[in-house]
Amino acid sequence: MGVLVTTTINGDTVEFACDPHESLLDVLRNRLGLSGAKEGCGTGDCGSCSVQVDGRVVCSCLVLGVEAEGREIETVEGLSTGTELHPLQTKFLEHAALQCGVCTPGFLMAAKALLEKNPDPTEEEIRFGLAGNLCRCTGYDKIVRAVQDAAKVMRG
Amino acid sequence: MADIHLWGALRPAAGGASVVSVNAKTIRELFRKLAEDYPGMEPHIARGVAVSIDGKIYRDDWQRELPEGAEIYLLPRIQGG
Amino acid sequence: MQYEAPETTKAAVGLLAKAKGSAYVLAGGSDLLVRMKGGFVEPDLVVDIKRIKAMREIKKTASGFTIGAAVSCAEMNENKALIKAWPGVVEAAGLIGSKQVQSRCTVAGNLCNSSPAADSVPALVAAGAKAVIQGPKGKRKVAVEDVPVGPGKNSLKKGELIEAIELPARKGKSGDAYLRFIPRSEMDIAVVSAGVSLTLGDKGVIKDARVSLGAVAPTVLLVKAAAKAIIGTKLDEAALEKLGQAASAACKPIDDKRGTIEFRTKVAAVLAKRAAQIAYKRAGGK
Amino acid sequence: MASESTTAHPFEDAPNHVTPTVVHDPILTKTDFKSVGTRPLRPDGLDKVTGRARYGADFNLPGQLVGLVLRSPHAHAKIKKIDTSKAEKLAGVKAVITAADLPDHTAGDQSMYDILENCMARGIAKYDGHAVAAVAAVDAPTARAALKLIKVDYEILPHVTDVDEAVKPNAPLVNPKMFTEGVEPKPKKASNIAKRTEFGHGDVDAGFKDADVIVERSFRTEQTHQGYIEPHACVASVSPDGTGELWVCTQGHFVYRNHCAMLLGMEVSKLRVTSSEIGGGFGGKTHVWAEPVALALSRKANRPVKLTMSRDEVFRASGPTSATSIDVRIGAKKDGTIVAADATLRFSGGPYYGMWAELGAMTAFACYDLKNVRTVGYEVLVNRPKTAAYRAPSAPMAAFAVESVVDELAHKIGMNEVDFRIKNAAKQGTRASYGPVYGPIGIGATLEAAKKHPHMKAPLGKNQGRGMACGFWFNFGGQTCTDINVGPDGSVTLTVGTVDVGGSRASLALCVAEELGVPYEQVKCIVADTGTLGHNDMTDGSRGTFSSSMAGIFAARNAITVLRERAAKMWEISVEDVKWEDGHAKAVGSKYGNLAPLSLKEIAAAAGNTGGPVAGHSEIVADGAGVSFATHIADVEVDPETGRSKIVRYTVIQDAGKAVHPTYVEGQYQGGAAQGIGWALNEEYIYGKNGRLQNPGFLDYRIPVCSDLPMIDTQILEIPNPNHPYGVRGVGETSIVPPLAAIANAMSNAFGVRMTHVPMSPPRVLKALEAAQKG
Repeated sequence: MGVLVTTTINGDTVEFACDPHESLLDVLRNRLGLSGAKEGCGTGDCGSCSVQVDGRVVCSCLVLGVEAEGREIETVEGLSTGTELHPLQTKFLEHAALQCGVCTPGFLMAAKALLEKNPDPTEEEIRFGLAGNLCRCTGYDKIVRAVQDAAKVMRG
Repeated sequence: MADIHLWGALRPAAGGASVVSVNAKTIRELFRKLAEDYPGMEPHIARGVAVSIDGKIYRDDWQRELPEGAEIYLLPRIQGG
Repeated sequence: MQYEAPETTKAAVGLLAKAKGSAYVLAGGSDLLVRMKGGFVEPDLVVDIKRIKAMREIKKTASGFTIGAAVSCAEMNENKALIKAWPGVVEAAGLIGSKQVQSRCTVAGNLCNSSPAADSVPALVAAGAKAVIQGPKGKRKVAVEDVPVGPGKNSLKKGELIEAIELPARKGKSGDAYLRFIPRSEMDIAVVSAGVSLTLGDKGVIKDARVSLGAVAPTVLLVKAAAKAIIGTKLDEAALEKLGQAASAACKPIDDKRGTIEFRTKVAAVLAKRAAQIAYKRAGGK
Repeated sequence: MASESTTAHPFEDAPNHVTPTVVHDPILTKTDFKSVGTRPLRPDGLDKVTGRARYGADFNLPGQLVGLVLRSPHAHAKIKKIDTSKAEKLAGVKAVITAADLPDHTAGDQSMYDILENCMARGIAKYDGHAVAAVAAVDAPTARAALKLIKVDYEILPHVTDVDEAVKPNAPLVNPKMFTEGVEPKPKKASNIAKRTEFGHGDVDAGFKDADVIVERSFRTEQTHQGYIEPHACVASVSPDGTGELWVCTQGHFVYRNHCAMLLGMEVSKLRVTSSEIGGGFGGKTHVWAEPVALALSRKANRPVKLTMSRDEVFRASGPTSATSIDVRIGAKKDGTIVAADATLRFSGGPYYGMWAELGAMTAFACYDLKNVRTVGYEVLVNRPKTAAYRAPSAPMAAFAVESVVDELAHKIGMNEVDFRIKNAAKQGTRASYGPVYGPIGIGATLEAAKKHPHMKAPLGKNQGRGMACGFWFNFGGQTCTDINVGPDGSVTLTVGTVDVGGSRASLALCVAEELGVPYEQVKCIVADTGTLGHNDMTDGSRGTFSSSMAGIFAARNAITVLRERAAKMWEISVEDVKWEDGHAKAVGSKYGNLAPLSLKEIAAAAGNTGGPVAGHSEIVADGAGVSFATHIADVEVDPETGRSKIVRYTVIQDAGKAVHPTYVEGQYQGGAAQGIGWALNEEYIYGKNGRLQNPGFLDYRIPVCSDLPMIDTQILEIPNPNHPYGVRGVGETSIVPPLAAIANAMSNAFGVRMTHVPMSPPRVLKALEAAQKG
């Protein structure tokens, strides 16, 4: 029943066996102990499970675990380098861009993808770029500011 | 003797009165005497009644004294989000 | 459930044709996985087409564009030539779900899913796109409007799958546009939508047009009367008025959680007019 | 009051010995701060940006099973029979339970019985989504398969889901044993009205006779959900010896412990509950749903059970807020004085008794100084999920109705809507419409600030309108228990029992650092499990920071007493000659001039020789929470052809008492406003004729996305609460109260259409615009 899958997660080669119907989210959380991605809806409507697959941000609840074969996957757990936080992480903390924090891993991954494509986005571009990530606590104000500030840092 | 103001839901238990006089020194004594004098209030008290003493609302504290001449209002023990 | 990721179209067709029980094509998965999660479908076989090279490309040819069935909407939005030729189609593809969903979803999948509210379909219908279908009996091409036959139902036969979507080449002064109505700014399913594609002749007169409507009938509609209302005009007030009337007249919507008959009928006219104005401007009309 | 340079505390002239747990009357003792009011990073932040923080579903136990719940597809149905035999026989299924596995231990406590019945239907399923059975199996596919094998024989009963339909004389009865409370003589006929309640004072009828202008309107608001992003999740483990553990996302793990222990017939001390990080609650995680079910499954299977709700289950079967129907009538003199105000409020509570209309009736006119006011509330039963609290529960709907009429009345009189409100605003000494007299309050100050705010004067664009509205929430305190433990290195652990829903650990550490006179970084705040502290009430009613900071400050004062005693021992002097200042023990008086102050670190290092570890404890009932007021300003743009609206500018002005961590106070203001905006424009429960919820997902239950909102400006006012040592008021809830009305008023100002039905979704707005055009 199980399918063997070899993939790369946060730079490490990872092998796992999963049932073909299992989502990548379930594999990450239940089989690989990577519980940073959260399940808020399971239907691609909230973005809490966002990860990158081959450089593109996806909802891991809408990807099968078996599709990960040979792909490069990045999760929130791989965002910092050693003890050094990614500028987005630093700015989310500094701007208090999180309250309950459950949407934060998804926002960080979506914001990273956004800034990789568009290093100097306008407020509107940030807002539309993050429209797939629901936050119920902050009203998004501080999230947008954190992304603006992180973009500035990343542009150097 | 203290004048105790009742909110609408308690009034039927007091024959429609909006104010009743109770001889009580503390919130605990007040609740006990209200339940004795107006049995209809008992289920409300069991469910939770808060006491406003001169505008400060006590939801829980039975020991709180009812100062002479203070304005005392009973209120539902409210819930929040 | 069996999962297969063949590397050729032929192999994919073979798997689907041989399949016993329920077989599904997995392109972006943004519909299929949601339905699996909700327990609405329990596939016996899933054929992932994303490892088929031919289906991963956008090709520009003399006769237009061929968009592989596994090309994501995000990739369409990165193709400059496609954006230049068919801005309305690309915009429509870019409206499906979120950025996360667009990384995965495909217009071929959107078409096969056969929702009357699918965002990319009215734009493809207005564009006169064709679906290239491969099956056990070989290849056939059909107009995209003939793929969906009802909500959630398509005209593909057992063993068949869409290999690519073809868009015709753009000639002369042409433009297209797609607009949808949603209550929020993003993330909603279209309550009503309209696609318009047109070509101008001399002096800004519309010589050719196609108008489509979404979410106002069991399938996406190609509204010939609406196109007729603007052909031969310079999209003046009177033409727009007629376009709106024709659009509303074509609507056969339902009341549901997303909208009412009344609202959809009225807003179909508004969107058709606005989309036509955008398309007209894009074609170089003034 | 504190002077400029010294840290005042009541122990400067303290007697030799103070009982460490003494409860002080909560009075304002400090207005000059070093730590409070700064904006440090939160202690839990790093874990939350790295994915390390563990929420409800992120915890696992060895041998854990997957729990799933079978739910009624019917709005109202008699459960004639449940056959679980096939499910039980399925390989991998370890337990199947029904209501029979949750015997009634509630001993006549009706509200707990309602919670029990809501956790698992007892004979009758009362709404679409009501739990009827549950399974625990080795994995999710097996559990899903088992659910399909449970056969339930339903007899469908007539249902009613609409609040106005439910009060009609011939409506189907949701509970045939419900007789309206609060009316005389006692009714002989059962009713869907569970209770009538009334508030007010003066003579309303006489007041209306004096009115020059009267505005009367009826309003409706649809049911909304808190929409927290994290679904309910727990892991339960019950051993055959009767002890249990529960890991759960909750706003109050002590309350969950008490509920679960009662419903399971366990001893409270034998159930240890640990609160996970919580992914939002807003009132929706204040009582139990799946947790007793998970415990019962674990007890039966003798294995740990993890139970997480899907998003569909969250919408269908957790606790949304009320749908309402409200009539408001207000009369005023030409000079702008309101002379009479009257409101009748009908609030749905699901199938159970609630106090939702009561809260609406209490809050409706709370912003105003009224001589003649009356509000009547009706609690209405419907076949929908059991209503739970949602951020300032019931106040937003009442404010929507009242603030809409207030606005219309101002314009009819020809007065500016802000001036009209200022003229009638409640102030210190005003008798609140719900009874008591106000102490110092901030409604007037927020209105004056709104009047001066640049937003009020900014130009508006095409199809744009500006509206404003006020909001009120009580705030409350409650039972609170905290510990302070000083480590051997002088670092301080603050242990609290109130769940941190939005950064309170930072705020609480700031308060304790302030009181101890040490840097914020020296205090680490943690949320303890139920085995570690005495009972704490939930984080609700905006009480988390208010109550736990009060208890934390008192615990710090008790720790300071101990620290002074230890310093006295180290110096071999009398404790009366030791004061605590700037984080140091200092000897008082010239005779000790050569004694260098002792730091917390130095005292801690010697603790083993001076009496053992240094700690401070506090247990209190934190009464005296200050009421909170806000004024919001909204600019709305409406597409006249589609009825679609967009918020283009938004400002929140609110009294915080004292903003402990201003950034997180702003966050509360912004978050509440965003929820109110979603409620105003698009969020609603949509039920079909069959009584089933049509939109149980984030696709069609439309909470605002990032691109729906503008930046949300905030202005924090600080009118100290005299009943808190630092003047703190709760700030969490009031911000959701004004947006519904502010946006409705903006639409009215832009187009002259009075929107009386929330959400003001595009079809409703378009219809109203067309009706207005037709005249």
